[in-house]
Amino acid sequence: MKKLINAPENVVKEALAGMAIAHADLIDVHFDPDYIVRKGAPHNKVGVISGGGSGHEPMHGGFVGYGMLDAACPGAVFTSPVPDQMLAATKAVNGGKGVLHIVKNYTGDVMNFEMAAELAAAEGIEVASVVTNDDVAVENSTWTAGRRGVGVTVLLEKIVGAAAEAGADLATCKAIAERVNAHGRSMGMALTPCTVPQAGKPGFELAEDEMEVGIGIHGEPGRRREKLAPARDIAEMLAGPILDDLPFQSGDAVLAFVNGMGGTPLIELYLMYNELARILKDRNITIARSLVGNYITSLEMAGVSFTLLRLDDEMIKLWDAPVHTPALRWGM
Amino acid sequence: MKKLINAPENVVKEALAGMAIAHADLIDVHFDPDYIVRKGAPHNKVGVISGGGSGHEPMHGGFVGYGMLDAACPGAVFTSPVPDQMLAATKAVNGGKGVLHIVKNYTGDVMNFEMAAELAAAEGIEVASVVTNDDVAVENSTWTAGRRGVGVTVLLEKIVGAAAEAGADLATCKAIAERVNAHGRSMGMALTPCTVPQAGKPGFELAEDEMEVGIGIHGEPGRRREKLAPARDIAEMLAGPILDDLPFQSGDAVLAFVNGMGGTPLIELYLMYNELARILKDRNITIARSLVGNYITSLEMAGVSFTLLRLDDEMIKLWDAPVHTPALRWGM
Amino acid sequence: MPITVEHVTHFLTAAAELIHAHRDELTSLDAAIGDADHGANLDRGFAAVIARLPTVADKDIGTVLKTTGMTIVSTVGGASGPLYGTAFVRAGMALADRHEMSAEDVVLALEAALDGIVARGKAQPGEKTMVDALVPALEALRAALAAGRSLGRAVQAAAAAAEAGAQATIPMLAMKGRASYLGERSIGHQDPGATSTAYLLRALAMTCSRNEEEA
Amino acid sequence: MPITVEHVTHFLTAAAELIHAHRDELTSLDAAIGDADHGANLDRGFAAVIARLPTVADKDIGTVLKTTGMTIVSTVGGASGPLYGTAFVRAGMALADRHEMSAEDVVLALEAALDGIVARGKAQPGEKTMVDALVPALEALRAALAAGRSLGRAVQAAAAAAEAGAQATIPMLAMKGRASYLGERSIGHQDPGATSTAYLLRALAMTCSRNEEEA
Ligand SMILES: Nc1ncnc2c1ncn2[C@@H]1O[C@H](COP(=O)(O)OP(=O)(O)O)[C@@H](O)[C@H]1O
Ligand SMILES: Nc1ncnc2c1ncn2[C@@H]1O[C@H](COP(=O)(O)OP(=O)(O)O)[C@@H](O)[C@H]1O
Ligand SMILES: [Mg+2]
Ligand SMILES: [Mg+2]
Ligand SMILES: [Mg+2]
Ligand SMILES: [Mg+2]
Repeated sequence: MKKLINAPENVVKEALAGMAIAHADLIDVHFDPDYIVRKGAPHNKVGVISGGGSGHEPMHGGFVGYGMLDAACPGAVFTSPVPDQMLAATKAVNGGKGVLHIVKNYTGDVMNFEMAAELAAAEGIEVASVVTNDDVAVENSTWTAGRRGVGVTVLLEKIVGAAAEAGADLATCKAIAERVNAHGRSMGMALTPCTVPQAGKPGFELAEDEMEVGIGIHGEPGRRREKLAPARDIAEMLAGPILDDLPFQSGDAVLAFVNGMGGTPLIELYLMYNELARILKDRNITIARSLVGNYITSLEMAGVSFTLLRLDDEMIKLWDAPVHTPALRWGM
Repeated sequence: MKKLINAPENVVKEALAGMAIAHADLIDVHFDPDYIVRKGAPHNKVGVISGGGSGHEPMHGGFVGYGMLDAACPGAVFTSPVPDQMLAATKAVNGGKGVLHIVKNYTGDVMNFEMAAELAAAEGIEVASVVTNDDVAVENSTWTAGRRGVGVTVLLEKIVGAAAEAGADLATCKAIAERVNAHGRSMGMALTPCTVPQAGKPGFELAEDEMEVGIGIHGEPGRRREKLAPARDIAEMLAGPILDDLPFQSGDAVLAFVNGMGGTPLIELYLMYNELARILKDRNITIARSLVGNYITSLEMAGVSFTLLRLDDEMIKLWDAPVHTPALRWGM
Repeated sequence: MPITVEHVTHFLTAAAELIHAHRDELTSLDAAIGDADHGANLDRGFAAVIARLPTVADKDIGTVLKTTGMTIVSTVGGASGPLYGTAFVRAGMALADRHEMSAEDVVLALEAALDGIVARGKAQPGEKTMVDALVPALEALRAALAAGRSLGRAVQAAAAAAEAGAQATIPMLAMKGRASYLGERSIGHQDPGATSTAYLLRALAMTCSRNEEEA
Repeated sequence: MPITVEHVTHFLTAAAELIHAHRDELTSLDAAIGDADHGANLDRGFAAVIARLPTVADKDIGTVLKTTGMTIVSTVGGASGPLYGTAFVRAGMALADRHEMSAEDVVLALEAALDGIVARGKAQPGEKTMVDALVPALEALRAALAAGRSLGRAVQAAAAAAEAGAQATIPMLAMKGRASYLGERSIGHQDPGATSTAYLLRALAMTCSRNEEEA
């Protein structure tokens, strides 16, 4: 295992300590329970919090700040946080207008957030939850744990964060969040595995000419293993199921999000974006907004995911609204 | 070789095509000769251009836009661009107030920029050049090609870009650029090698327990190979030579830049930042500004570099000034 | 000899040791069909439980078990944290204020634990989860006691059934938790949560058997 | 038989083929002490030269060489682009308007090429660069001609000297270019630029020899 770390069990805390110093103007980091909270919390607005396992940086801690999240709760690497964290974060950001929990659809995340929400409710805080589940790699999910929440989570946090900042109430925030989730779809693939520090070895092994298609964001194997293919074929493999699932239609305006899994350089992401743009053009779908970079990652995994979000005017307005966080910033 | 590409010889052009679509609001991409130019060029100010081999993304193309570069010239992967590119870019951004060339100190870059500057001068354009050479890994460089230009280049492009945007003349821009270069020092290390697409195999090989210390940004081996070490020891190995070289002194205020080599996830960069912050605190050096992320990379190489820049008030003001490029954005 | 708080403490200590010893195995199982954290998760949780035990050593069995559950909820995370946490909390609620417990109480506690896991996780038997170890364990326990076996023997039978149940998850298609995302590829691997449940039952069997040997 | 434009074209074609055939070798040499692009750089440049040749086929030798140099400058990049580009441009300037060239002209052209490389790159012999192949090549050429050898034989001697010069870079400590950043670690590897220079000389020797065989 080759990593820039000291001891595997201290990775999360030490990285949080670094974040706290690097972004002291934007965030405070609270330890035991661990959470990252926006400077000056609570604010006079709906509080928006998220959380999940660590190893997906910049998500979620990198999205805490003006116009996005009020707090983020980082668990151990790939392990959903515990209710104590979400409870403490919920209390810290509750400005009296209620708190929205943004949860990715994984059994652990859902259960831990649920327990926190119950505890917060017991303390008289109004909590609403939205669960993202945009990963089309998981088919026929009716009888299982359902689809995973992946790339859409990033877009949703920005959009609902802007709504909350603009004064939307809790019910409205929840409705917007659900609309974003309902109109977004994602799929990802990996060229290489990644290594959970405490596990010490990669989650799976791939030959030089193999890739995993339909992966999530936890270093797990994907839906299937395939021979390595050119970028344009990989782009088809990911975009096809996404487009067919919603389905996206000729004339749609979308936000096209090409996301790196952590170890893929920007030059490859822009190349993949070029392939995606070509596919969308062929289908007469307009790219109204785009995002290219490593935003929801699996440690050092090499790979890419596509997320498409069908936009409406309100979503565009909220996407364009000012945001100031460690990882996303514009308009201020 | 595992990469998200089609054919090795088309990587640069296809990535540029993707950038052009993704950032159509900020930049235009010109092909043959290849250069990325700020929308609406030329502007009524000193033109600031840079360039170098591809594979270092987001540098330089990701820094084209308001308050930073007016154009960037991308060569083949790790190959400095040709004079035709810099000549065309220089003409495209020349608003009549002259053009500053920001060149990293590599024989190829220096010679190709020199030839372009001669050609531009022959066409009556006033050109000034600054050569960055901040890499302290290269010692006793008097009789050799000198020190490499690395991390300071990013900071310099931001700072001098702000000065040009604010109306500074060519001589002033050059003087500021030289001051930044003179007060910045860097050093880097690699956990893994990287593969030039056209070469098809890694530049060097490293055992599971080895690292290269004192690398540049071209996938080349470093000054020495060492046993893998904990983050805190690696931080000392990099920060020590940097601090001693300028030398930085108790009471200095610095910009601390922790840069990933492309394949290192943010969680490790923040952890390394935490180590650097500790070292600086011990020496009574204040971190006035910081930057953490993958900004000047070597394809998918895993590793990190530190850059420290001793700040003065003018540099801080220029650093804080609004910037709007694909990779760096604030204040607007 | 009835089961006392000391026995419960002994059980939890044995459980922590077993989990710690099998940490890498649990993580490897989770790497195959999950995210490679199950061993580290439970090891962290049980270490926290052991650290907390002295603060409740003079309390009743219900309090010890509830504290165990709450500690697990607060330190494990992931799916197994709320599931095992709820299991222990429910078992503790079933034994509130009790300082001793009989064989029947052990059954009651395990039933409450299973109810808690199912209430939280909604898994049916056959969906490749910890439920597939706990359900046969409980059946074996009831059957052995009905057949007149001692508690020690009966819990040993339950532990054996849990282990068999864990192994029986190998050919199953996962329908719950993270492994379900793998679809068909989840087949052929043993479920990590069922495996850790089998270790917990083994720890319980060790405690109950020792109790009988001492008697 | 004097050297004509056709011979120069033949030389450039042979050079392009040799570089293409040894592309991976040049890249591997560059990977060891540089950035693994020398083979791809020159292959791209000479392919562009070959594509451009038809547009100057009816021109004088000076024009062909200058066009070659300018094409290399415009397509190669890196250190070798300006260096080889300047070499060819300077050689072309030395032979401006010439349609034929003698043995002495070949010496003149190579001297001009070397001057161009040194003017651009400021390398001294012994600093582990292409200069370490070109300098001995030129010395061997002059010596062979002075000893009364035919041009074909003399250029063959030059090519052999260039190859020996390239090999002699192995123990050298790099003082110029990217390899200098490696310090002591540059020792023990053959310089890629010196190696490509040896191939260019070999291509020239092939052309001059064939010319004599035809004569
Ligand atoms: N809905 C569920 N009901 C019962 N057990 C479950 C459920 N979902 C997951 N599990 C159990 O949890 C185990 C995984 O635990 P762990 O790895 O700690 O959490 P995570 O899956 O969040 O990483 C699985 O092996 C399975 O036995
Ligand atoms: N200053 C110089 N003078 C002469 N030759 C040089 C000089 N610098 C570099 N070279 C030659 O250039 C070669 C490298 O060329 P290439 O790999 O194409 O460019 P780069 O080093 O920019 O990647 C070296 O092997 C060396 O022979
Ligand atoms: Mg997990
Ligand atoms: Mg190069
Ligand atoms: Mg797990
Ligand atoms: Mg090279």
